[in-house]
Amino acid sequence: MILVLLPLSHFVFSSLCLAWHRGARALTQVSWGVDAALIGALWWGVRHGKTISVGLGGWGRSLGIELSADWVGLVFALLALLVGGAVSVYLSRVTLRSYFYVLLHLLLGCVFSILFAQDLFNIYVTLELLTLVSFLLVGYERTSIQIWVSLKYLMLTALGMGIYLLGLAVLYYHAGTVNLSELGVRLGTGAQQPWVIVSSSLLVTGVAVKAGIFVFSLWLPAAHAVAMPAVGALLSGLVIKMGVVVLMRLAAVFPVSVPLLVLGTMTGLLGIAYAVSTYDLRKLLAFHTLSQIGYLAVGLGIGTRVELTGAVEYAVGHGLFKALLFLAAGTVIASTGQNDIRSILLWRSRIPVNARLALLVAVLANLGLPPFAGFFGKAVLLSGAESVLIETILIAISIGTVVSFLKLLPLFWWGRGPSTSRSQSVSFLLLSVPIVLFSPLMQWLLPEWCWSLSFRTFPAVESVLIVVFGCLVYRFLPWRRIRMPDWVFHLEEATVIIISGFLLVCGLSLLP
Amino acid sequence: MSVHRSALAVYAVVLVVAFCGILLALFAYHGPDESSGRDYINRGVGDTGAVNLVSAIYLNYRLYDTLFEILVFSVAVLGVRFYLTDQRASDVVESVPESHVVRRSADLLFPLILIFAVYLVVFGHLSPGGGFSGGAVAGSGLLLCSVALGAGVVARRFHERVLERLEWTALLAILLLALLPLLAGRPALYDLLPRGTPGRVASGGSILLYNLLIGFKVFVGTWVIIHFFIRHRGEI
Amino acid sequence: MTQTALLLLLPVVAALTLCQRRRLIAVIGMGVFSLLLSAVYLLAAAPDVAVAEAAIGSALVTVIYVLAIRKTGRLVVVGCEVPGLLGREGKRVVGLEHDVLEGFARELGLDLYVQFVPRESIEPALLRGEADIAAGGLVKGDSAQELCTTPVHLPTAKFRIVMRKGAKPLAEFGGSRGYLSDIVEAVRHKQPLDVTLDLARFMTVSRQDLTGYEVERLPEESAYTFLVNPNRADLVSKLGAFLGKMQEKGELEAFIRRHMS
Amino acid sequence: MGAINGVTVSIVLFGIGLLGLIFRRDLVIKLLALGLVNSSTILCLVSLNVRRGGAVPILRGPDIRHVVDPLPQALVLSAIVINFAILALALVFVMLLVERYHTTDSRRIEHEIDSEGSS
Repeated sequence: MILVLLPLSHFVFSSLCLAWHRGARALTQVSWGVDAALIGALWWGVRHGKTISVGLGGWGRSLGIELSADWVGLVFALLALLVGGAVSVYLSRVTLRSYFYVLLHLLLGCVFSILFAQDLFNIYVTLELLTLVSFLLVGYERTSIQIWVSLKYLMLTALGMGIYLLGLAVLYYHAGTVNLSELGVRLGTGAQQPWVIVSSSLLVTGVAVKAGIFVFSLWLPAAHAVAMPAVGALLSGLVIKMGVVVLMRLAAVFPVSVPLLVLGTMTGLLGIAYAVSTYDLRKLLAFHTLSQIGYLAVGLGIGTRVELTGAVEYAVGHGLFKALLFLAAGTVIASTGQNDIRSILLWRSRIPVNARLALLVAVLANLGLPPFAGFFGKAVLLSGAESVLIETILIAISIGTVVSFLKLLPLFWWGRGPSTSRSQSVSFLLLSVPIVLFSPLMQWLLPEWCWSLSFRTFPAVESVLIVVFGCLVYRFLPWRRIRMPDWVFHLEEATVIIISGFLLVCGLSLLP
Repeated sequence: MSVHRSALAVYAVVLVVAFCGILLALFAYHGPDESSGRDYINRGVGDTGAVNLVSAIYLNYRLYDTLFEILVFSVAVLGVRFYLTDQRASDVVESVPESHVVRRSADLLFPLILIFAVYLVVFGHLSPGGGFSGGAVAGSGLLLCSVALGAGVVARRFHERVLERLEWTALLAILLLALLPLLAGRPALYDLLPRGTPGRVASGGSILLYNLLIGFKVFVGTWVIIHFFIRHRGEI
Repeated sequence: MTQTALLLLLPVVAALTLCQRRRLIAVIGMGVFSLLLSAVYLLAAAPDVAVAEAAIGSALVTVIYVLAIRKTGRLVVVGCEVPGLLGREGKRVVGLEHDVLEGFARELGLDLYVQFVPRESIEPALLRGEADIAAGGLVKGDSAQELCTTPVHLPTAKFRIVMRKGAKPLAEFGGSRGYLSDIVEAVRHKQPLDVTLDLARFMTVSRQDLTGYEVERLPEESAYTFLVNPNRADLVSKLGAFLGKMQEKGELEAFIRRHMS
Repeated sequence: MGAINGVTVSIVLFGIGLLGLIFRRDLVIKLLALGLVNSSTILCLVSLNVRRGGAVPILRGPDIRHVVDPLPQALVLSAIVINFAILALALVFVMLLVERYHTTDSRRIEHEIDSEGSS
């Protein structure tokens, strides 16, 4: 019952917002309360590692659509609750049309629906709705660049979804089902037939366009950077993670670990290379999202229980601090009127104290320092890496993260700033508190076995060493001279790259 | 630069050919013989009461997908309305009505189209058709009407605020109808109505009800989309 | 048999459609493609899909494409502002050349869209393909690059404004092309001047006080022309034919008299 | 079933659509190509389990042996509507872009936007 109510209540609220323009804000608050209650009930249902599932309309999984939830769904639902709440509080002083709230509710409804989806076609439909909603949100202010970027986003993701549907067709032709758990049963183990490889490559390619895997999601940096800060927070914190969740579901069934490992590595390193070479604050954050998605993809690619736990923890943590980063960056940009980090530094006395603190918390969490949110996920991911190569890759991405964020260091000076807005402080707090108190929160939410994994190792020293090493690299690397090509982001080239990405995935799946 | 371009072009062609080649090779390889979907064929009519198995799946077994699809359509309507209003504050420009013959034929044709649309909607569970097709047909019929009578006339008859209200009411009704079984202690999206005798109009449980609501909603939505495209242009 | 024939037809229609240069034809081709597709669905035992494809895929999609591309079908004109030829009155664009081009655009089934730019960026705009036609009192030989010019001209008289003492050389004002605002500024400050102007520009300048200047009407006539985007060379003959037709009907004289008297 | 069936034709159509998407720079034609790509996946799904002489999935008589699989057809109905929605919104955005840049050439728009961003 909860699994249906979570998405559908948001859709009901969105149509109510459409009906009652002036009450949109109040309705959003009510729906937040409803969500909190429902997620509480969900927590009660899935505690101790239980799974709840429901066949919609009373049909079984072979006839109808199945929804199911376990602790993964729970923690992501909590992420959605926090990010959605923070964004709506952040915007409470801004005059927005009710249209925005309609879209916000639709977005949250889609997110909840994807978390519980077990059916590949249902995932397709939901992803399409999510695409359209985020497309409209990116273009909300109607500046030319927003319109162009969101059009590009729509066209590339529509192509991706076409590829996904083709994969679904291949799959249905051979397996006769679109339900993931049935599919797992039918595929059995060690299925290396050609159709499995082709269909899984098609599905992964389609989802990767949405999920922020670098060679596929070439729309992402621009879209996240030019959208309103609140929208950027939603996209980077939530929407991208939904692609990752779907990738996780696919990786549980299909033999796609090698492609995910390679793609993850590429995404991580290229994302960092671009992040290091840009000076635009929001572009930096967007590229940085890409690199962290690479981190997650590597975790999904290894696919052991430890790695999956680590990936989920890191995805949730990253959702929290990336949303916070985007919101704080929005305040910084609004108060200084500058996009470029170098010009922001000139006007840094204008930045309110709360934004500075929020940025500091988010950046520390991003660097993976204890006790912030980023640390636990990274620690588990590192502890689960069994081969030296993968460990090296993960550490390299972490170091790159440090290097790309050191540009922001001069922002954190101690001094008085202008007065702060209360609603923004509340919204920053809503995200910062779970970031700081990540470990007790997870202890409370996760089943015991997951949690014991998280505490198996505690490489706090390691994470500090990474930061120190990153500072050294930043100091001595000629990173100012790094220029990355821009043409890959153009529409035609991006299309070509997506198709080549499919061939890459296909080829990599053939490897043992 | 041009070298880069032409190299890219050659690469793209090779790529697409390889892509198609892989898929074609895959499908040339012999697929499974057993036919899927036998479950639906064997028990579909008994389960849902609808003779048309496609609408049985569409509006009963997999109603959840259809809800999302309706939402996608609503989002499209919403987006078109949002981005095409207050671009240019032109109200509907009275286009010159067409000649007498055209107008007469539109007068004749529109009721026919409407009857066809209603047939598609009402008999959706018995024969091909359904809410979406019916609604789209009716909406396109209204376009024909506005070509003949002038967009202003039609726009006055279907007022914008009213349209908006009708649209969200239909959406809300569909969503609440889907959630209603929860009150009866059933799983959500469960079909509460009796199945009836398959083959009759009054059969198939709630499928007819959903078809009517969807048809209405799509009709209104289609007209809103077309209306805004016309208004943005200023004429037809 | 029918099915195979239809299936073979599909890629052909699709490829031809996507190769079209004109958008309207491509859109209609896509509508035809959708109809064929829906026939294929009907033969493939999928009547529901066939109905949906026919109603949505071919009817509705084609309708909104047509509505949208009529919107994007425009004749874009760039030009510098020359009152009487191509000027602004409030938000409206008025003038002789505007009226002529408006008629031309209507004949082509396009919307006229006029963009005012400084004189020096007219040619780059044409060369970049941002506009189809350039106007605003251009004369033959005006363009440095090889841009198409229309064969028929709009004839008017030519004037020369001179202030003798220490006249600046012609070139500083761009010769007969003249940067109109510079000349007006010069006249307002009574600076020495020696320029040859066409009628429209002369009318603008003569709104200033011309005492102290010598004005003489030159014997030869000046003729305005339109520059055409080299990629749209088809417009040259069309515009020529259109102007010829106007001249025949005597509309052109009426326009010139209305705007130039 | 020969080499020419719905599935193979749909894959060829997918390829044609991709080429259009890559090589045509007019945004309207790009959208047409995108529509072609999406229609071809629909054709692929519909023709998957169709054998010669398959019966329509509307059960009027007792003979249900040759009835084709109704599930892909039901899925495809959603996909058609989704494609329409995408197209309508994309066209609105193309119209807005044309209003600002007076061109539907994707490269030129991209160029303009890049130069706006850098200045």
